[in-house]
Amino acid sequence: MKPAPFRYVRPSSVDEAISVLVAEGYGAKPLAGGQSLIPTMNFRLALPAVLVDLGRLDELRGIREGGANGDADGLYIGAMTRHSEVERSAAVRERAPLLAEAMPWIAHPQIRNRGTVGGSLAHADPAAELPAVMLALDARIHLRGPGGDRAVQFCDFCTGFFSTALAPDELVTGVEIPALPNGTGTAFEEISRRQGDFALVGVCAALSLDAGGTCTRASVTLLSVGDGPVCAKTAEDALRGRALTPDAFRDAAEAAAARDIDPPADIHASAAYRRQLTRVLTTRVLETAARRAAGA
Amino acid sequence: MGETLTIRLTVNGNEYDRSVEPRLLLSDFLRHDLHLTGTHVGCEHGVCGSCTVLVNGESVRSCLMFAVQADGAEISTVEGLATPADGSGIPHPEDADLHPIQAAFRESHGLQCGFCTPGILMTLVPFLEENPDPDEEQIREALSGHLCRCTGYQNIVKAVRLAAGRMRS
Amino acid sequence: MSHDTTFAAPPAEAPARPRQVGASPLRNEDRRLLTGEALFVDDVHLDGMLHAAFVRSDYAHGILKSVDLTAALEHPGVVAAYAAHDLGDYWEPGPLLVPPPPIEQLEFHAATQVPLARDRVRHVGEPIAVVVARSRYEAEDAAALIEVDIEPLEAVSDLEGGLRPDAPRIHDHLESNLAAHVIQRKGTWEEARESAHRVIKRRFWYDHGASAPMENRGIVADWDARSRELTVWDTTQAPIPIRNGLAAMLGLPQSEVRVIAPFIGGGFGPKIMMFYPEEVLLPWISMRLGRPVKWIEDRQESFFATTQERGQDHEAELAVDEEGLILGVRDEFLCDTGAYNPYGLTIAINTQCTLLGPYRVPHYHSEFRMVFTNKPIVTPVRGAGRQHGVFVMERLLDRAADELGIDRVEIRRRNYLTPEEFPHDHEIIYQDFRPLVYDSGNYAEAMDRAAEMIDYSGFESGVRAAARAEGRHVGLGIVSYVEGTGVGPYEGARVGIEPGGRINLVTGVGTQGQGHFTSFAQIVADQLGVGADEVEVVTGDTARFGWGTGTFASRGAVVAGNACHAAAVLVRKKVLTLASSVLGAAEEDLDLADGLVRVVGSGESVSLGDLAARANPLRGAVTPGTEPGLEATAYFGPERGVTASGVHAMILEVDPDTALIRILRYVVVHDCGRVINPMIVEGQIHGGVAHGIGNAFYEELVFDEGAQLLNASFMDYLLPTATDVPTIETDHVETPSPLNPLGVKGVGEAGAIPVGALFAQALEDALDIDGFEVREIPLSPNRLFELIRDAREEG
Amino acid sequence: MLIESEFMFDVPPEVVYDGLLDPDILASALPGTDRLDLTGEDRYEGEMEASVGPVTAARFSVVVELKDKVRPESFDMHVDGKGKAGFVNGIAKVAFEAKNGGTVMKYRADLQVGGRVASVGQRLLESVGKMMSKQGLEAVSRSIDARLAPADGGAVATTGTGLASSASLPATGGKRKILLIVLAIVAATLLVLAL
Repeated sequence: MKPAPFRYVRPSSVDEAISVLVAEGYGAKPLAGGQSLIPTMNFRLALPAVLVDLGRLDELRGIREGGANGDADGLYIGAMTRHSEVERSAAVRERAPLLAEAMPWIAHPQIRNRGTVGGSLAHADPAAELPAVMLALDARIHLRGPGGDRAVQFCDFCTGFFSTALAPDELVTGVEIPALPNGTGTAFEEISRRQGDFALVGVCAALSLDAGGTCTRASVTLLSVGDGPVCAKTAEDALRGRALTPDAFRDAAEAAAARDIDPPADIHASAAYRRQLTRVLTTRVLETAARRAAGA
Repeated sequence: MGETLTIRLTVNGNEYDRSVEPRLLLSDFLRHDLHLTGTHVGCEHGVCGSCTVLVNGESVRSCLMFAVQADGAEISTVEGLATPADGSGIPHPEDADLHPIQAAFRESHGLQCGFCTPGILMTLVPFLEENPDPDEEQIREALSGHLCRCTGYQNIVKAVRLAAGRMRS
Repeated sequence: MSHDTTFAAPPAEAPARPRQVGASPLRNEDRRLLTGEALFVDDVHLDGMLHAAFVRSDYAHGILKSVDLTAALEHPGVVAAYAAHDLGDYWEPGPLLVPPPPIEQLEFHAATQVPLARDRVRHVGEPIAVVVARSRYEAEDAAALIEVDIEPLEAVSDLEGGLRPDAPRIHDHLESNLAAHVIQRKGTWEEARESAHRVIKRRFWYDHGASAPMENRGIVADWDARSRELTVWDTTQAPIPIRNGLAAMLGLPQSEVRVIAPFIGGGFGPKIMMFYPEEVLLPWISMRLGRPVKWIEDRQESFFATTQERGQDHEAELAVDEEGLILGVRDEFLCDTGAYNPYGLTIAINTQCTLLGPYRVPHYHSEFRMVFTNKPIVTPVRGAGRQHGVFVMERLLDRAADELGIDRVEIRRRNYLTPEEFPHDHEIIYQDFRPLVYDSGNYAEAMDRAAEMIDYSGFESGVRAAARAEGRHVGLGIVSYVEGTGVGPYEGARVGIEPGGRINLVTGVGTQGQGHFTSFAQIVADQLGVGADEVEVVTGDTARFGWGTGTFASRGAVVAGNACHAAAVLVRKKVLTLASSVLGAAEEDLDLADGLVRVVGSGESVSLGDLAARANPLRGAVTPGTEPGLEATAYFGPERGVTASGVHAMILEVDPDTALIRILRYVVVHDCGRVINPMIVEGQIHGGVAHGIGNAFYEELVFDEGAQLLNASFMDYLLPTATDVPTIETDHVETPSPLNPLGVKGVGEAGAIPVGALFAQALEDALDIDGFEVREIPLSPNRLFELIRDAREEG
Repeated sequence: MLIESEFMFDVPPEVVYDGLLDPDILASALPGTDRLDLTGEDRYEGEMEASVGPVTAARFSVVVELKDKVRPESFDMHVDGKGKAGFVNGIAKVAFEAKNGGTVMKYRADLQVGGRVASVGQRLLESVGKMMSKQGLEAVSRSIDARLAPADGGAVATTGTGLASSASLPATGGKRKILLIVLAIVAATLLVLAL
């Protein structure tokens, strides 16, 4: 279990990194935190010819209050920000509590000390927490390539199984999380075999209530039940415009489990078991989010 | 051997300049290039935690890092935990030279075969700095990134409590 | 130099006041382990050392048509590469380690593993070629260049299917895939069935798993032609048999082979297996190349290259009377032995014997068939088939209790053998070839204590009622087991006192983390009146001690421990004899304490160091008929194994909606005879229980129908972590074994044995769904979800 | 590993069946195919490379043979793919039934996946199968759309929805397109190797 040989390049700026990607073409792979890539290389299931180490791109690191487009209450997280930095950030706790709640579920502290936000989003593992969270929060992901910068809504970024809208010569530079409307409550929970394992199922919810207690905005996303993060649209429909009663949660959870997903089976969970966990977990997460919304 | 690169880094306070292949894992670099074999390798896919070391004060899996990535870093391994020996080679009868976590592991029988132990110790050093008074749940969560096949973890938890108490006072 | 060797019982027990045995001194080995100084095999670094990597079969079964090493040999850094045909006469199947015991009419067919596959591959991961290069990285690069052509054959993956007449045959020299067929009987089962009030019949599946020590296997071999010494560092639990075997294979005298098992990072059974192909090849390669060679198994390889333990399919019947007394048991089972069976019948016989448990079973019919499959080799893993038997018996008793309306603790109590019934002969043969005779025990007391600790009588109105009020489902489990431990043939030890007063203890048994450096030291310390930390223990180096077998079958403390004791008693005798003449006092008036021999009642004393110096004089003469030095070697060989036992109890919470579980309490009452070091014994139990929890709910080797293993990594083969294993509350019952002077019994495997049966009972108790029965282990949340769903749909 | 699927065609079985004997456009439908040659009667050999997520090592050679052909009812497709990261082999049984003037094609592949991809990648195997199947069908749909558009002068609705689903194709699809569909499914099963 030793990686195959590769060439190693350590650019000192994003533009330099991109020019390396352009020059090397297919076979060059950006190395962010490496916590998914390096084990795959150790198994010799990934054989990149060139690794472009983004570790010294300090310009991609850090958490900034305020979004890119003057959204003063938003949040911007640089791609090379480590999970542990996000986990400890007071700004994240205050402005994106859903993200803060999800962070401890990502693997173990030793992995979070190396893994990066941009790396996880670009990797797009369907069992990963961050893509589902970003989808629930309607985040915008910022990319840079030889043609310059562009931003993509997160729902358009994930295109399928380990697939994204990121071009081979582009890098994720950061992700922008808009402020949530007042009266919004969020919640995250997942079930895994052991602490830190890949989720069997995970659920993110963001519910907004009006003064009368009617749900005005519902965002329910799921992980580990499809090709990528799944937006539970019929579940959301079952919530919007309704008072958030136990019946509403049950209907939404049932919709999520029965209609929004086509879960894969593996040795740890059959499709039927994933549906059942989705049902139970969605109910729980919605209850928590609604309670928080009511208190918000 | 393919292309090599020169790296400079500090391990347990000592500076090293070495020429390495880019693909050399940090775990192998420490063990086989620097002969610091106290860091153990159990799975090479980031699950077992045996190879945990500190990179700039943070616990990381050294099997999930290339040595070239550690260029310029300060690394701590289990060999650096105890107070440097006085050269006599005679172990202190009361284990006074051991780090309080090491001593607590011995007193609590927190190790059996001892293979996973160095990695666990390296996780606990920053953990107890950040959480000087952890409860059992926090301790078990902190340990959950390590596999131990011998102890059933019970005496490791006991050792962490003992060490935490001593380090607080 | 060795003197005073004896195989007989040691001289009359010295009047040592137990000070160290029974206490828990801190472990002598810990400092080295905690500071990173301890030497493990992968820590060995030698100048000019080369590194080996293996090419292994991707196919479970196939014809090996060709192996082309050309590209690998041309790869930079590669020094050599070998396939089977390169080995010439050295290529030979491994030895049958455990031939079948003397059981009448048994059928046994041996097929042992080969160093490199020659014309057939029989399991995924079977080695086909080996590359030797300057680094492991380069060796793996080159291994990827070796072209292997395999024509796939249909694979045998299930036990029943493997025995069908049209099943693909794995070994051409055998007529079928039947490895063994064994029947053991006691009394007449048919009689029991005829007279029974009820006969309960069930089919059970019990699968075991990987040993998964944190340290993978590894070997460093170094042939020095000038000193004519082959040194082999090996992660083995049995260095001496490895030395003997290697010497024979390589045509060297045993004196030119030194095998060192340094610190071993856990073994749990498979590191006793021999000879692994890598063990055979590395020394041979070192001799051919004249350079040291290292191979360290990686984690992925370990799932194929290291032996494992797997499943048994039981069809069992229990005949009981109206009172729940056992009249007889019939059990018929299939046992997977993998592609080869170097370990013979060991696992299945353990199952057969352990099934009887702590119970009086007048009639027993047990029949098994071992089946070759295209899966990795099966050899014992912690428990070694015992858990399979315990599962069957405990499950049947649970059903009997249900059907007869008898409390589950009560039905066990009614059937326990009582202390007056020992020795109790079960009239069948055990794995050590000796009759299965229990030496001692007090099962009812262990049950009483466990029931009290878990508050069995108060559970319903207490914990359960409280949980129910909150809509939670909790259940209690409580089960018994008996475990044969400490089997022969023998171990030896040498104890010596140096002129400086240092005390040395050398044994050959090896260690895998069980604290031998401390518990053996305690045994010697008591005889010589010193502290355990003053006894330096060396183990696992054939240059230091050349006789012994190894650490397996929970035998270290029993067999090697008693050898240490015997040697220490002899040295004590020498000390007293010499001190008597030095101090001019009768031996009876002497006392050993604090490294001194004192004359009781007077202030006169002499130190052990002084005595050692006097015993090895530079001038004058050693009295004829005496020997120099204060040193003795002794051996201990038990007449037969000793019987440890215990009761485990747990309270478990289940969420029927998610099928997730939480262990709320776990209690173990254990009897391992006299306890040498309670701290170490408890640690062994904790680890065993964790291993058992893994077996019951987390760990499963998942093979598909083509015998491909689907979870050969720690991502998917789930060892329990700190958040999965509860705090374990322990207590001891001590019934010293009459079969050895220390009165000890083994403990290494105990914790792991009854956990599956316990889970099953606790789950049923917690869920209380009609028709919900657990007849299989391992479970998982997914499997539990299915069982709950099926029971509800049927109900 | 079992992969089962069912497809509806609007052309009769004979047309569907005959379409499968045309080898020349297969490669373009298979992602990552370097070459695919007809090397004997009903025998194709090729080299493929696939990547999924971080996995880039799934380069393999593949042999596909058609056997037991019963025109226009059924044939078996023997698949043998080998690579450094593992192998896949097995038999795909393909059967055609006339229904309402069209054809129901049933496809059942019993495949053995082995080696590293099986032992390390189990979590992703089924998803990969689904994804590749879906991608293959989408590629086929696009190809058919492109071919039929000029002739029919209008858009053609085709769907590709993955495993255990059906794809309905227009009557004038022609045999080449049908070949594409079937071989895309084979590709899907082979690309399971990609983990």
